[in-house]
Amino acid sequence: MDINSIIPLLLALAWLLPLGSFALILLFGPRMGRAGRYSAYLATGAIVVSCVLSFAALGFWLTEHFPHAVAHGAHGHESVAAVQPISGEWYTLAEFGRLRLTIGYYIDALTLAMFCMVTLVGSCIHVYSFGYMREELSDVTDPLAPLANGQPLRRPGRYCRFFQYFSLFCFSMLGLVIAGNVAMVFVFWELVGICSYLLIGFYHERRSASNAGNKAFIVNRVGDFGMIIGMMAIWSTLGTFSFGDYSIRNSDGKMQTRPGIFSQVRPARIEVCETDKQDASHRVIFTVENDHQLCVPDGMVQSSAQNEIRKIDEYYHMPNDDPRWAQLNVLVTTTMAVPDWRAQGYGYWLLVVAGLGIFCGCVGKSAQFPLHVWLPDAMEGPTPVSALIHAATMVAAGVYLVGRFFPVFTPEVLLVIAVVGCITLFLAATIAITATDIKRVLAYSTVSQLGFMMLALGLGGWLAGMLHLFTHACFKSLLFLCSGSVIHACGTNEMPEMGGLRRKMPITAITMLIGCLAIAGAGIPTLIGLSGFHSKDYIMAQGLLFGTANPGFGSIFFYVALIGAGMTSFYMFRMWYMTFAGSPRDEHVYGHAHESPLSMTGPLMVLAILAVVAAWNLPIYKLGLEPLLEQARPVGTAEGVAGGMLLPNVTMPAEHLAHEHSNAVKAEWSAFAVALLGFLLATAFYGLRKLDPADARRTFSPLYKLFLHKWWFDELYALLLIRPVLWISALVEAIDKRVIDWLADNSARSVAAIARLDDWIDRIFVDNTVNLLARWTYATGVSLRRIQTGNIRQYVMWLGAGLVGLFVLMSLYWNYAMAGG
Amino acid sequence: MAELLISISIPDWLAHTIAALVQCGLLLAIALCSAAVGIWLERKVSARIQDRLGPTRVGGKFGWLQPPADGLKLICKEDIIPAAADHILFRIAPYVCFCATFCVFLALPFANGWVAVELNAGAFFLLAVAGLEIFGVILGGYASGSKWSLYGAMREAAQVVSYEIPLGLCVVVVVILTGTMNLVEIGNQQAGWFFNWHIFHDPFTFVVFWVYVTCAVASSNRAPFDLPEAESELVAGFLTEYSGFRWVFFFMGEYASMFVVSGLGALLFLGGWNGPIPIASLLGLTPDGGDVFGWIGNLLGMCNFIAKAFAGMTFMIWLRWTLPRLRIDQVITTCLKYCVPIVSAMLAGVMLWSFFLPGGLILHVRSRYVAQPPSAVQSRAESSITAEGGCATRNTMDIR
Amino acid sequence: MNIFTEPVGLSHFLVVGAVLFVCGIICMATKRNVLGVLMGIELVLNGANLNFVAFGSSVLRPPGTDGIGMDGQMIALFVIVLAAAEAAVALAIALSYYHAHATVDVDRGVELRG
Amino acid sequence: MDAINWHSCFFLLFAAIACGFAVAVVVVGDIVRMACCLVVSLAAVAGLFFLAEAEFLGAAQLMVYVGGTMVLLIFGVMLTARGPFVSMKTGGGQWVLAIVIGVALFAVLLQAATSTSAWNGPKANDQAAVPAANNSPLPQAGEGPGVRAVEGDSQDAAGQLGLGLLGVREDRLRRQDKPVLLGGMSGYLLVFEIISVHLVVVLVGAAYLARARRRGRNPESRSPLPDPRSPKPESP
Repeated sequence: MDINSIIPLLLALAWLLPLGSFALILLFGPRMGRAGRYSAYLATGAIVVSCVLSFAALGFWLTEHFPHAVAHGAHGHESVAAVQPISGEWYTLAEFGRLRLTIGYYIDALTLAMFCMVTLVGSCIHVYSFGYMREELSDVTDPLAPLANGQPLRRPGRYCRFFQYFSLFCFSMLGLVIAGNVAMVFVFWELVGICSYLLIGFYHERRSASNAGNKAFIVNRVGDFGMIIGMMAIWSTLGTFSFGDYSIRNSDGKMQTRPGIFSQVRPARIEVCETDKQDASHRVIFTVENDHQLCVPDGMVQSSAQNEIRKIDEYYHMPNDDPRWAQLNVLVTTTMAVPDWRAQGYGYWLLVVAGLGIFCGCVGKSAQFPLHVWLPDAMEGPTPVSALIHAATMVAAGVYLVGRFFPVFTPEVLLVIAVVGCITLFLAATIAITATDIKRVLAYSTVSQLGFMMLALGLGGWLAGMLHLFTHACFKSLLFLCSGSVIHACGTNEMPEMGGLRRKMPITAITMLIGCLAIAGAGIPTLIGLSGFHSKDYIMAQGLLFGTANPGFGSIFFYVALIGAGMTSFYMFRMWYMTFAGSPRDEHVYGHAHESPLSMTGPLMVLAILAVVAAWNLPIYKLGLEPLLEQARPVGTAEGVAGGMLLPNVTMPAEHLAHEHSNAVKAEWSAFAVALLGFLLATAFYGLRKLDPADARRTFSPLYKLFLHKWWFDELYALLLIRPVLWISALVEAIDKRVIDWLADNSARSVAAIARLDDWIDRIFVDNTVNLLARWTYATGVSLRRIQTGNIRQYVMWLGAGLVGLFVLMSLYWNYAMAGG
Repeated sequence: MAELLISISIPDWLAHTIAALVQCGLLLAIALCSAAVGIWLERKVSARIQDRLGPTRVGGKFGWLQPPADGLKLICKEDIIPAAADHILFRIAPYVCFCATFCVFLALPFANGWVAVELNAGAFFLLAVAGLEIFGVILGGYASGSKWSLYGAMREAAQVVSYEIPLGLCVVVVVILTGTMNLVEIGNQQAGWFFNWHIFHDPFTFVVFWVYVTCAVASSNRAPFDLPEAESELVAGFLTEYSGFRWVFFFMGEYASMFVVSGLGALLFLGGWNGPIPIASLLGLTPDGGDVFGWIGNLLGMCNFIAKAFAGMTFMIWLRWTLPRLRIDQVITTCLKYCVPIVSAMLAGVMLWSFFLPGGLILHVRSRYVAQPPSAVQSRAESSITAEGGCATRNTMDIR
Repeated sequence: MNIFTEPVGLSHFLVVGAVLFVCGIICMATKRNVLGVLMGIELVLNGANLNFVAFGSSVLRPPGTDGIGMDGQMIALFVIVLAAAEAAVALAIALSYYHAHATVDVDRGVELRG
Repeated sequence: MDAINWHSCFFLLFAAIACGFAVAVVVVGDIVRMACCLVVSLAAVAGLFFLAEAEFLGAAQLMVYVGGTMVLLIFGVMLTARGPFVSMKTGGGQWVLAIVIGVALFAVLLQAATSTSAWNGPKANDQAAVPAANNSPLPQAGEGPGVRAVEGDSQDAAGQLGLGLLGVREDRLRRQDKPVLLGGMSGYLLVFEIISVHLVVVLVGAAYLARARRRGRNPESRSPLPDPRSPKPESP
């Protein structure tokens, strides 16, 4: 069988296996071994098998489309030809007129890469969780959740529940990746949201945890609202949710292929309408090559040109006129008119709105600037959760979705994305500098890295953003797991209490160091580096290129990214030093610190290796993430995006230009320089203690305060949103108490009165009637029982008598007519 | 005969009555004679077996007048009815017994067409009526108002009721073979040489024959199955209280029934009136050869049949004086645990056999009397034609 | 008409059947002995049987008229078989009744008296 | 013409016996005598069957009912063995009632039986069709074809019954002129099967009901102790 059928099959298996394990654990979890210890093996087995399947699918893909580098462009830069994705539908859930809800798949190199990444990292983290969640196997005393009497809470362990949620999450994430249409994406989008909610609130006895869970959920709702708007804009105008082209059986029963979202937004050829050369009165429609450039689809144009269409309608639907002709005329005229309308910019707004809506969802999911507040609090969950969901996969889903919808975004939207990403990365980085909770540092770094990705995408660096997504997944999950191992050892998150742990836990120290180097983008410029090095360089290069492409405001992005990169390396090493270097600050913590078991360190090492090599290419074949992703680049985006209708002078430059030598070298060196600078600063402050952080704080105390309080975002939101909401709810409550309750009480009283009356009637009349009947029945029975003598012979006599009676009756009333004779 | 009488201007109702009476007389004579000869045989054979002479004086050398003499003596005896007896039943019982046996003779063909009433369900009728005989025994046993008699009657009931089943099955085997229940047809189908007899039709029928013998002995409660009149246990079983003439009736009933079962056996298995060698048909003494010849042939056949019947009786007597008596539980065991299963198996076997090789054991083309299973209808068609020997063509048709 | 010379018809048989039937009913109604009741039942069944056979018989019909033919005998046959079955069950019941009440007097079995 | 119709004569004879002994069954008190009378009556009915040219049925009647009533009789002897001849007297009132009902029923039935004139017997000129029931069942030659058809019907009734039980209605076949309709003739195969199964079930049930129980300590006990072979042993 060909790969077009086998790859979906494999991926579907890989996708559904976690669901299976989820179901099994849900049903039999507690019965799996003592305290459900075997549920872990089940879940892990499932995800590992999915991992193997995903890689198998990747293998199949490579056998078919091996990413050969082909030269293109005048400047002789090499890149890889895009490959047509495998898209299709497995099952049609429902069909309401135009609305088709289907379970479909849209598989390209990106999907495959995501599958491999998610399942691989997931497997590592599953294994890691064996060790990390061990105490959940027995009863747990949770000091952070005190009872009313001040005693710490004792609760049974939730080992199997943890893995159950994990399996559910893996299923949802993979579904989100493989989804072939927006509706499906949305469903799994919400599912991962649920999982994240459940897992953040895993210790839901802790008030902070449950609050964090709610926060994450609510904030995401805000984003999802926007996303729904986007979806509706797309569906109501394009009439489909499906990404790729899909074929349906239409009324006359033969299969008919219809364009999906992408091929509607970026059609291969497009109709233009011009005046005929011969006589100007005629207008002729030509079909010209469009080369998949972004253009407003007909659906949007028509739906925004309603008024004109109505005019045409009225014009043709004269009375005493065959309506069918009229319809035909209307149709023709409309199609003739559409190119003009498009040229006049009809429906462009719709496209923008759609893009912004989708991006809004992404903002919520991957914690971008206005909605970034939930991610740090989400660190209340167990560390594996933070590693898997809030670093590697789920938060990356936003970026992934932006990458998917990249072809749909107009330059304006892209610019917005870039701005948001830019703000986010800076903001998060600044906060991360001052944070002392090890996990929060990592959380903010995550936010800022996501910002990097968004920035890259926004600047047209599709490959850069995606590549960073993958590399980041590797090293950030590595970092989180390391921090988890540290927390496991020390029993605290506060870095100031740690220190000098490298002697106690060498493996963790080394792996975490590798992680820090990777995220800081360490490497030898122009030659080779850790995974973060490559991806970040691409982003920088893209930023630089954008700056040159759009003189003026353009270069802001580059510089902010540069600063962000510097800060990244600074706070990363700050964290490492505070944790592992120097002398122990808290003897007690240091005392019972210890190296984690192999089940935790093993994944660390694996991920460390990944963090190093993730972005490398195989030497001979030039095979690696980058060419692979290059295959998946959306059609028509290779040459960049330019000339939006609203911001005509903004151009998103083509990405391959960024790899031009001059540009790339400049970017690399500058990035390397700032990273080095950050590293040195961190060493000076925390490694060698040449400088004292304290007086630095004193000097920049306002800034420090600002950063420490996370720019007072929570307070701001509290002031702007939560207070009013509380106030309104209080008002509502008052109304409820005063008015509605009063009404309810009175109505209840009246009802009670009626009921009493009813009861009286019941007792006096109804009951007596019934009793009377009963008495009658009883009397009849008593009188009839005499007949029932239990004497067979009497019965026989009755029988005979009845027979006679029957005969007599028949002879009186029966005639042949009744017998039909 | 009725016609004969009418022809000499006797009112026909009288004629018919006379004819009926004469025929009844004939049958009665046969029944009684068979009983008498049976008694004589019994005495002589038992004597020989016990190395005695038996009756020698009465009526010449072989004491062949002994049975009438006995009868005379018994008639002269006083007729005693116990006080505790139920008089009416006590009186009725012997007659019931004898009448049943006598009725059997109604349907028993002695030669081709020489039968009082030729019934289509002849075999069935025979079984049914023979069953009635026990009724008399039970009545007698009960009405005597004595324990011994009651015991005897009960044993009789148990024994006969249970032996009806294998007996019936044996008959069914033959009926399946021939496709008819008309005894005359059954007899005719075995015409020809002795290997046309049903006993030699196939191994199964051979076994069935011996089962039949067992059941026949048992159902005419002869030793070794003579539990009802086990003189050594119950004084004389249901006969205890009987004496004189009534006793004679019982006795004759018993011997007549011996004759009947032997005759039935002969009819069903041993070719009836057809001798081992078809002398009659070889000599052309067949109905289509002319009435007289047919008559002579039938006479031969009748002798043949009676000879076979008496042979069977002799066999029974021999059995009686040779074998010890069984216990009642052994009797029932023999019936239910051996006879019934065996004969059932044989039934199946016969079906299969006559389905796969209809010709019988010797696969030669028989004369026109070949029964052709499995199509019962067709075989019935054949046999019905043979039954009337061509006269009064019967419109039968076969399904096809 | 002189019955000795006239051929009998259906009605004659039916009358005999009726007699048997009624006798059976009366027997059931009057006998206190379980077995008596059973005999009554046998009589009733025989009356019915007689009717079936008579209706099925071809001699009792004026020629040309077409009766129920073989069905009559068929049904009669079934009746006989079922009667045998009924007798078996009834006797078994009688036996257990005897075990329960140490008598076969049906008037003793009045547990179901109202 | 007043030739004696033997058929009618024998009919009268058998009918008289049947009815008389049926009445006797009602009247006689002793159970065993009742049984005898019943047997005679039934035998007479069998005779009537013979007259109605249902020989097989007659034979079956003899066999089954004689066997059945014999067993009845035995049971009677066994169960009423408190002293040889126990008879249970019935109250006079009951007798009166029963007889009144019986008579009424009889009247009604009589009316029904004699109501249809066509039932009163074949036309006189068809007497030849009625074969004399005394010892010559073979049809005399020279009878009308219809008669022979009747003969054919009656003569091998047993065979037709058997075929009918196997689902083939030969009598209908004979009447059926259109071969197309031969297929649709209803036989009794299914009924036959059902009845045989029913018989087996009934016999098993009877055996179960009548299985040997140990009588309780006091013979008057309404509920006897259960079968000692039953799985859970009772306290002795």
